[in-house]
Amino acid sequence: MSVVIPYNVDPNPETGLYNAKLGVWLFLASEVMLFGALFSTYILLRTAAPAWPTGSDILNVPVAFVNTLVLIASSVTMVMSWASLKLNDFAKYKLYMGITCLCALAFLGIKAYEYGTKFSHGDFPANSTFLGIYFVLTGLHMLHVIGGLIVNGYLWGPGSKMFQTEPDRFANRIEVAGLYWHFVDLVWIFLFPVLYLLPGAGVVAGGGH
Amino acid sequence: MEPATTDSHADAHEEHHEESFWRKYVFSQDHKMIGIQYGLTALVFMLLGFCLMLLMRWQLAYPGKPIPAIGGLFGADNAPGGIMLPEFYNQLGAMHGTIMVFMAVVPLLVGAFGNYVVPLQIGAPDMAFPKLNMASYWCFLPGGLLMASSFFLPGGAARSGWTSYPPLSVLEDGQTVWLFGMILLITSSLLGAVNFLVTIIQMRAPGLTWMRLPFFVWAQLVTSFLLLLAFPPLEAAGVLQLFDRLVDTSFFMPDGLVISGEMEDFRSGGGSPLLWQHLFWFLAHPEVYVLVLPAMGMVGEIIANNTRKPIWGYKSLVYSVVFLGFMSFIVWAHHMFMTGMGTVISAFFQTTTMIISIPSVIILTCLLLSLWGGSIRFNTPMLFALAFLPMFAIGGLTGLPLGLTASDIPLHDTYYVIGHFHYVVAPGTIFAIFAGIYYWYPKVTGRKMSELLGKLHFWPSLLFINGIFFPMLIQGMAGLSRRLYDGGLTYEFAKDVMVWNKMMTWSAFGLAVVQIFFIVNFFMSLKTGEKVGGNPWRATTLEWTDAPSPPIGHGNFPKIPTVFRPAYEYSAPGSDEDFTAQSQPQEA
Amino acid sequence: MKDFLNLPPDWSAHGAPIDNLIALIHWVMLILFVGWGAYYILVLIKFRAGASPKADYHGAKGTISKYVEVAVVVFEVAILVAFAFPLWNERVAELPDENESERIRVVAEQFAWNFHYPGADGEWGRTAPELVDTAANPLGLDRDDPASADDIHTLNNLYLPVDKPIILYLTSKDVIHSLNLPYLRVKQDTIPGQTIPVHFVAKQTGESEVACAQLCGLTHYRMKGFLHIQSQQDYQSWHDERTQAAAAAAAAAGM
Amino acid sequence: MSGHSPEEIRASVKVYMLVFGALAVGTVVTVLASYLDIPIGLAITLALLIAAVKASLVALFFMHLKGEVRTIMWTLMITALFFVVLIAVPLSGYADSLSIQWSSWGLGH
Ligand code: HEA
Ligand code: HEA
Ligand code: CUA
Ligand SMILES: [Cu+2]
Repeated sequence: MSVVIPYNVDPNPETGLYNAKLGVWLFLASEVMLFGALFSTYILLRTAAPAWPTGSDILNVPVAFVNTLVLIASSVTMVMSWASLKLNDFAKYKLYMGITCLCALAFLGIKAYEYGTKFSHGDFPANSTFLGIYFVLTGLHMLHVIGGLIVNGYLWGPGSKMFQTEPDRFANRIEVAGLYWHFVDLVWIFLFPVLYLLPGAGVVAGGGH
Repeated sequence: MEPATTDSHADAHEEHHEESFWRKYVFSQDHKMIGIQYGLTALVFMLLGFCLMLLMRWQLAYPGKPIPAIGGLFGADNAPGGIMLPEFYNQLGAMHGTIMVFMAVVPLLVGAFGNYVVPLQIGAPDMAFPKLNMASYWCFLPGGLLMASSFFLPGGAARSGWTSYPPLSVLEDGQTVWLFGMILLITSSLLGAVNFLVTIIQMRAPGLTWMRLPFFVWAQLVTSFLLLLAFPPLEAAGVLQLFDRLVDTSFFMPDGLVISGEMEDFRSGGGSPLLWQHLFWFLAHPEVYVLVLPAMGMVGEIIANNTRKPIWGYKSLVYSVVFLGFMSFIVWAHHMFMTGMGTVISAFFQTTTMIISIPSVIILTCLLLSLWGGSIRFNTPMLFALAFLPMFAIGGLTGLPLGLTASDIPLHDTYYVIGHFHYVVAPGTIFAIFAGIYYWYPKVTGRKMSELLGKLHFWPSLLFINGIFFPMLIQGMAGLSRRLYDGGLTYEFAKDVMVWNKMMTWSAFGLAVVQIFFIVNFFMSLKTGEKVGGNPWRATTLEWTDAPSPPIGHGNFPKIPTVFRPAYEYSAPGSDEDFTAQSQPQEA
Repeated sequence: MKDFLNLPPDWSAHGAPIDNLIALIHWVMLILFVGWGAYYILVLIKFRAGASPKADYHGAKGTISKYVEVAVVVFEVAILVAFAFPLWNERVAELPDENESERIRVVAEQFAWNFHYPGADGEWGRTAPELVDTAANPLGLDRDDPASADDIHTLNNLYLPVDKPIILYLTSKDVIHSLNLPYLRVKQDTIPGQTIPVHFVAKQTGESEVACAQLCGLTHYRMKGFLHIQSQQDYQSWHDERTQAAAAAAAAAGM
Repeated sequence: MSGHSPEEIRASVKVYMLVFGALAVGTVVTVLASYLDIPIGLAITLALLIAAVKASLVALFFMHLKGEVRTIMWTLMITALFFVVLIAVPLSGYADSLSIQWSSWGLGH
């Protein structure tokens, strides 16, 4: 038997929220603290280090620049897919959500290429605290992209059947998935300048090892 | 099981098909079943943590003497000839702490009591996200089993203390499994925290305004908030430590490390050992309030019920709990006073530490004043709840000298600290858990536990537990260090307080023996316990007044109740009964 | 007033205020606990169901509890401002003049204490991790540095002069340890990658122990050293002797 | 929040497009700014400032934080506060310990 959980679809009049929306915001709050700890690590390691490299000397800025645009684009198509649903245009929804997923795939492909070149150049996390935190931050972010891709892919494909039966609930799902997806984008918006663009300081010793 | 009327028979039959054994008992989405799963699992882990402690206590009282009877079971790697090795002792210490905190007490307080009681108390049919709830248990169980199994894996269990300070933890065996286990346990707690917050914020029954919430629900709300925001940094730190261990990064490893004469030149260096401590204690201080807030909530419920009067100062209690939750995020560095802390930061953390004791004093004061004017029933749950008060007071008060840097110098890392926090978690929280089990047992099973066995459990437990922990304060004051394999035998300066060790250890064994009353009572009462009606304690809150005991299956309430009154309307003027249900309409 | 605490003997110049602070807090704790405890027992007897069959809906009145709470606040503020802050300031921010103090490097390792005295020139020789050799050169001392010639190294034995400011510079080669000198009211973590100064004056000669207070691995429990607080003359002759011996050994090695 | 009328949705689609443009421009600007030859403090501030603006655009418009309900605003504000504390304390702990040298080796003068 199934239990009817209140405010699963319609907002609670007192808070103005349906459950999943509050849930995902709380989850994002915890994500803020997760990445916050890693940013804290970055700042402390950098402050304590006698020298810190300039990101662009080690990392590939043009590639990351393209990736940033890809992720931003996917954020826009995500919000557009939600708007299309609200306008009852299911075909458009499919289109935009499809693009979102393709963008996510593109982002992952580009990231994999970047990792690949790093590894083939012998740039491993153990080489410096800069590379260490670079791999942890971008790696964790990549896991979030993969998670988002799985959810969005489901909502684009098999999950979209729900639109026929419970359109409101489905639109909610898209909104919630969107909140998460925008957050992933938002994290990258900080990662890009912090890792790739910020100028370093001091003379970095050695060529890596 | 319930006799079904012919009318609903077909229905029931269908349900039966739908809810297979697996769906009903294993992969259940019903918060009550999940609560029971959490409870039983965590009790088993608690027993394990308890047994590890007994082994340690044996070694502390009789260093180098073979463990009697079972000494041969641990193998030559751990205890050749039954004599415990230092590496085994260190594993026992680290795992006792980890198991008790993350696998026993938190899952009991939040996973079991929170899950079972909160939706019932707020008049909700279930948690907001039943599937997530199930997922959270199914992260907890493998996490816990992984941790527990680490004793049997090559390399053994973690041995760097539950605090896992690097560089040691990066170098020692067993830590990788610990880290993976922690990541699972943290994930489980985070899922649970989101679920509790949404449930409490969104799904309170009509009329159940914030100031009518049972105090226990408030405590769970704040607790969930602490888990939500404090755990992620430890998760991040755990990932970083895994990197340090598995791919030789240097997040926590500084320049110029020389381990047993060998330079660690495969690492880049440049990391900070203190960074781990910040990230760890950013969680672990809020965590200790996670260990005590729900316990306070339960004690509040039980005291109101058994004094037959409203809790005194409900509002101050609520504000204090919220304030305590907030403050607990900004006191963590009081665990790091001896790491070379400057004057400004230490002044900040000493001040916040003193501030955070104020809401605790207010909470204790309110609970104590609630007794005044009551008509006190001394049943087993009440005895445990009453004992919580002075025991928590000892634990809390001994926190004060630790909270000042100067007085922390002689006390830091001594048995005084061990005594301090065990007073809050063992005769404090564990007693509150016992109180909760005795109190809500009839809710879950429809039967009461035996009062006689309960009292046989309570009185000696109270005696023995003080016999273990009070001497710790004495030993610590004399300077005896914690985490010593030989209990301090190497040193001269604390010789004269070592005499306590035997008495403490025998108290611990005594404590173990009297737990048998509890275990027997717990299982026997399932069959032989006195059958009771829906509301055996004559309580006011919804879980008793509006749901049968045991509650109906998934969905909880025959009809979602509406609330008209504050939580603790006991002995209200003008009422014939000495309690008035929250759901009883006010007369016009 | 503080004997009931049974703290270890105090041989340091700065220990008395710390002990007094601990005693003061414990007296207040005791008063609070006894006060509340007496009330608690009284209430349990007075309001047991047998004696008080009908509960009073309104319960306790009066404002004593408010006063107690305020008193606790006032006490805590006073203790912070009057004792805790100044005491800690004196501990970490007011290092004595280096030229008038005896300065010693303390290098912890699993599971021993290395003490590195600068010798007659008052300067430590250069040390470096790549020079470390467990048996021959545990400090990683650079023998080519002239300043190292007269440096004294002792293992697990800390010699100190009485009545003279002492600054210990604590560090570790491997994991975190903690230097614990219970009789001198000194406890400070030794952290690899950092060198942390600790200062004090011993006001009494005697023999005592150096303990490690931080879990540092297998034999943490046996990471014990010996503390020798000597009269200034005895210390000086010990110091001279060791310096000369060190210099002679260095000269011999140089040949 | 979810009860948007079609007109409102169409209006917000326009906003989304504007925000998209702004984000793209912002990305270009950050990269260009990183080539400016300015003092390091200024460069870091500038890069973080641009990132903050971009992030706020995403949060305010894509995530509809603009006009979001109180519960969420409070949650986020408290989170932001603890986020700051988590970053500030380890850092200021580092700065506060003046007498500490950040090396195990070579205390020799
Ligand atoms: C539930 C757990 C819990 C709780 C509630 C507390 C509460 C407090 N703790 Fe404790 N603490 C721990 C668990 C807990 N602690 C643990 C596990 C450790 C060790 C970790 C490790 O190193 O392994 C630790 C260690 C620890 C330290 C570090 C010590 C060191 O390593 O040197 C400090 C220092 O400030 C501290 C302070 C405090 C303070 C000020 C409180 C305050 O919140 C207490 C406030 C309460 C009161 C002041 C009592 C008030 C009541 C009355 C006055 C009423 C009297 C009533 C009657 C007599 C009936 N604690
Ligand atoms: C919640 C946390 C918690 C709890 C409850 C306990 C409970 C106890 N602990 Fe522990 N302890 C820690 C957390 C906890 N501890 C931590 C964090 C450390 C530090 C580790 C480190 O150094 O890293 C520590 C360390 C520690 C030490 C110091 C070791 C050392 O420094 O070398 C000692 C020594 O005696 C000790 C003893 C005890 C005792 C006697 C109990 C007893 O009070 C136990 C009381 C428990 C019960 C009475 C439960 C009985 C219930 C059952 C058995 C369940 C019944 C089961 C079923 C129905 C199935 N503990
Ligand atoms: Cu060195 Cu403990
Ligand atoms: Cu704490």
